[in-house]
Amino acid sequence: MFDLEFFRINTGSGYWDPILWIFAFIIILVIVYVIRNLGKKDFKKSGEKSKVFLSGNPEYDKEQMHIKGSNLYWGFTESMKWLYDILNRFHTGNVSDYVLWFVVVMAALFIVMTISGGI
Amino acid sequence: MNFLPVPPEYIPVLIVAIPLFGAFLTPIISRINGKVRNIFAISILGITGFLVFWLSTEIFTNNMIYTYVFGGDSNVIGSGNSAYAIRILFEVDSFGIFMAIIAIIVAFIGTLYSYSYMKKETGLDKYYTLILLMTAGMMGMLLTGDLFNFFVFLEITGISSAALVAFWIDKKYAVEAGFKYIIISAIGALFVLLAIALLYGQYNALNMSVLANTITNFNLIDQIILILLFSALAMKAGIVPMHMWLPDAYGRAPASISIMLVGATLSSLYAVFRVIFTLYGKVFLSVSIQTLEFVTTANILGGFIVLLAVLTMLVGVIMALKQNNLKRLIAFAALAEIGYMILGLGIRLAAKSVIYDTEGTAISILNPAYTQAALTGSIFHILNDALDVGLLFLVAGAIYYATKETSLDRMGGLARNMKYTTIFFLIGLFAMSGMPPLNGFASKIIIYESAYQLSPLVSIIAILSSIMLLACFVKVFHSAFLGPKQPHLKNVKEVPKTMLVAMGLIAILIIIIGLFPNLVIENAVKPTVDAILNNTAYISAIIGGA
Amino acid sequence: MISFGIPYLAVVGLILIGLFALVFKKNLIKMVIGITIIESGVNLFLITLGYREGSIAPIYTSSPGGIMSLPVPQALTLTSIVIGVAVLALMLSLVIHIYRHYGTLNVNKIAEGEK
Amino acid sequence: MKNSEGMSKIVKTAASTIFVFTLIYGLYVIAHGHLTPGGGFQGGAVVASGLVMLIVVFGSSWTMKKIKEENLSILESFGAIGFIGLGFLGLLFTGIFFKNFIVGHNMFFGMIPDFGSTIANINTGGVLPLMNFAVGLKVIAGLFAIVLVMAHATSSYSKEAGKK
Repeated sequence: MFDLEFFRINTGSGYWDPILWIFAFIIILVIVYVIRNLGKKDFKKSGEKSKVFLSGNPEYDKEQMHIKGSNLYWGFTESMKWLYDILNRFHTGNVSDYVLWFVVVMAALFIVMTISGGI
Repeated sequence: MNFLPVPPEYIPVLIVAIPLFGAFLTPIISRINGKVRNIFAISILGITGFLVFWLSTEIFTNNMIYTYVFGGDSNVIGSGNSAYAIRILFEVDSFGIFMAIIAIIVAFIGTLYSYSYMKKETGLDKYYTLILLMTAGMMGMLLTGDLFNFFVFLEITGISSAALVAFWIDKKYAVEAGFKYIIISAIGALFVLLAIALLYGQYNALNMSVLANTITNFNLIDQIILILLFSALAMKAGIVPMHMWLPDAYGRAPASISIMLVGATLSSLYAVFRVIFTLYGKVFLSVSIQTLEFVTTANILGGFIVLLAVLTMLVGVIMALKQNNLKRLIAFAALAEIGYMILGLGIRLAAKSVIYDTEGTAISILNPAYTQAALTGSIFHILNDALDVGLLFLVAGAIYYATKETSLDRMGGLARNMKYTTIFFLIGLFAMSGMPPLNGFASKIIIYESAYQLSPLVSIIAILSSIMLLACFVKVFHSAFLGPKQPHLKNVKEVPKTMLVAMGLIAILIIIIGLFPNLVIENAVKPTVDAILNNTAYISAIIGGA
Repeated sequence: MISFGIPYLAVVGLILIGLFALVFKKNLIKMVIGITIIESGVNLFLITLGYREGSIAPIYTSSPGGIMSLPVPQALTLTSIVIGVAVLALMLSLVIHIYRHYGTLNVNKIAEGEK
Repeated sequence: MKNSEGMSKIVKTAASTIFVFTLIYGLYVIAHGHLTPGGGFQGGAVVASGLVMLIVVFGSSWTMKKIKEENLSILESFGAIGFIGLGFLGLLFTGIFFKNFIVGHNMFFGMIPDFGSTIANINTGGVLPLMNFAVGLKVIAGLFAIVLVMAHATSSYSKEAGKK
């Protein structure tokens, strides 16, 4: 009755089966749980070893320790600054530019059509 | 199956007429009571949704095309070769009804969500009138078989959605976004009208089937019409580089309107598909032996569309990574998702394979099998994208409702107070960024596979932008939901029940489609793809014959 | 026969003028006027499509007889005009609100606010 | 109460007189929409332009006092409901949306005109005159409301700016 093929999507070179994936996921979860249980039982969470260490600096309040949205991926945006500079130049927020891009795409399509020259 | 007093032939017109009627009844009903008006709007959309689903089961199972002629018995005067098509008519095939399902789900959820979300606002009778008008406009765009009628509904959708974008009229960015949107939709609609006028002047018809039957040789006028239609509709669908209105409009509108704007954008995308595959079907779908080894116009146009798709995906995710405004971030991510849809379209057009015989001369030309898969993935992704983006917008709206914050910098630790919203956000996150086992993965893997067949580079870019989408939303998840409670957000409460129900409904749909993708593909997406590619059926449903 | 071409040239001219106003004019009201000019161009095109030289208006009431111009493009134009009124009203009311919020109609100054 | 707003007394008197004729002409265009050029939108626009003349002459806040904007929007939706309702009645009687179900009944706009060039007979057209009335009502209320609200908004803004 239970037809596994029914849930599958054939993608050409393989298939995708969410039910099978969930089985695999559960099995892996069980394995992870077993491995985790192999750890030392007598580890204590209190004490010096679980304290925050900020290169010797004093620890801030908990509220201030939260990394804000604009600070996340700071490194990425900083290193890709050239790209963002280019993209920001396009995103002017100016309606005239929006219409200009529309005209540009029309012109580009016209060129593409002219080159291809019809069927 | 006939348990309604209405036979299924009448449903196409009722799907448009009931929201329209409800829209004009709303100002009168809102005189009674605000609550009655809200329930009235929700129930009108519920009835419409029921009719859409019912019609869709009829269409998907029988794979047939319903036509409905306004104001008369038949749409043809005369007979035989002198037959002359007149009258406005609706022509509903699998593609139209598939998109109508998406649009009605989005509209219904948006209205249900606004019950609590917009409770404290004033001017709500106009809000609900415009919502119903916009739904009627989207439905009309998706179901009509007449080009001028399409233009009218395009304008109805554009006007009402621009007014809704600027609904928070006391916020200056909202007004600005509304102005940009109305300029863009006016320009788009006017150029669509110009193209329609050219078609009317050239072929003396406004009916899509008649036109599709007539456009066979791709002459200069046809090319200009295609350019006008494609660029205007692509602008309304938000394809790079004509996408700049999209983050403004999505980001500044109320969340319940953002989700409906997704529906409006996808309706324009539907029109792009419709123009290319139905109106120009005889040009792009037919494969002739004369063009064997040449690159056809379809291939070049397909290449251009693939280029646009790649740009759309990349610009969308790269800009999304940087945003700090939550709704603007989701809007850019939604832009990237649109790239996946037109990627499938581009692959369908760009690819072709030539079969050689033993002596090395080409004997036949055909579209390889993976192009069909690409289109399947693209159509499936339209459904998934509407649900995923919609859910994320609703979550952003819930955060705004609870905290009155839009910037990610001012959020933090919301998971401690808003449990259900966090769960819904996680579902949306995984679905949107194409993580198994949710629905986004199911459609994206089909697109990856077919893109790989065309060019591995395109596939790599698609996967890369999917990974970057995940990174975007991990950023949101970390900065908004995780971390310690922020001092100014100590008293945040979970949002009201109707909003949770609206989000929950989409989340359940996402999980169901994610777990049983084959169910949807076999029963809805495959008939849709067949309907798109089979334009002779679309033509013969109106003018008869083969 | 050359006289037939003039309306079409006017159509192209109107659309180009409208696009020019949209792209290069910085005043929001002028941009709205640009859209209206494009709309007039498209409407003129539709009307021209249905016109036949020396024809009468397509009304049967007390008609003098003779060839009639095609009524369908006129109906389309009328619909387009009606829609145009709605779009124009919405655009102008949004312009009023933009002026309230920003105190200017210059499109560059408005765009400075949001990045 | 003396109305200090608006234009001079001469203009006000003249406008009051002209308004009647504008109104009648607009209503004529609406009523004869199925016979002559014009119809609901055109006639409605004529009437609305007469009303807009009143706004110009008497000032927007005076007009705002006389006519509430909410009542106008109710009137507008009645026009739209009338239009769609006629479509639904066609669906109800003949099974076709927007079908001209009155024609052929010899009364109530139901007469069928002769073929070819005819003399104007107002008792023809079926649902078309009724639709023209509905559209006319909608256009009168809608255009008037739009101009009224916009005039009021701009005048109140310029007053605020003047105070500053």
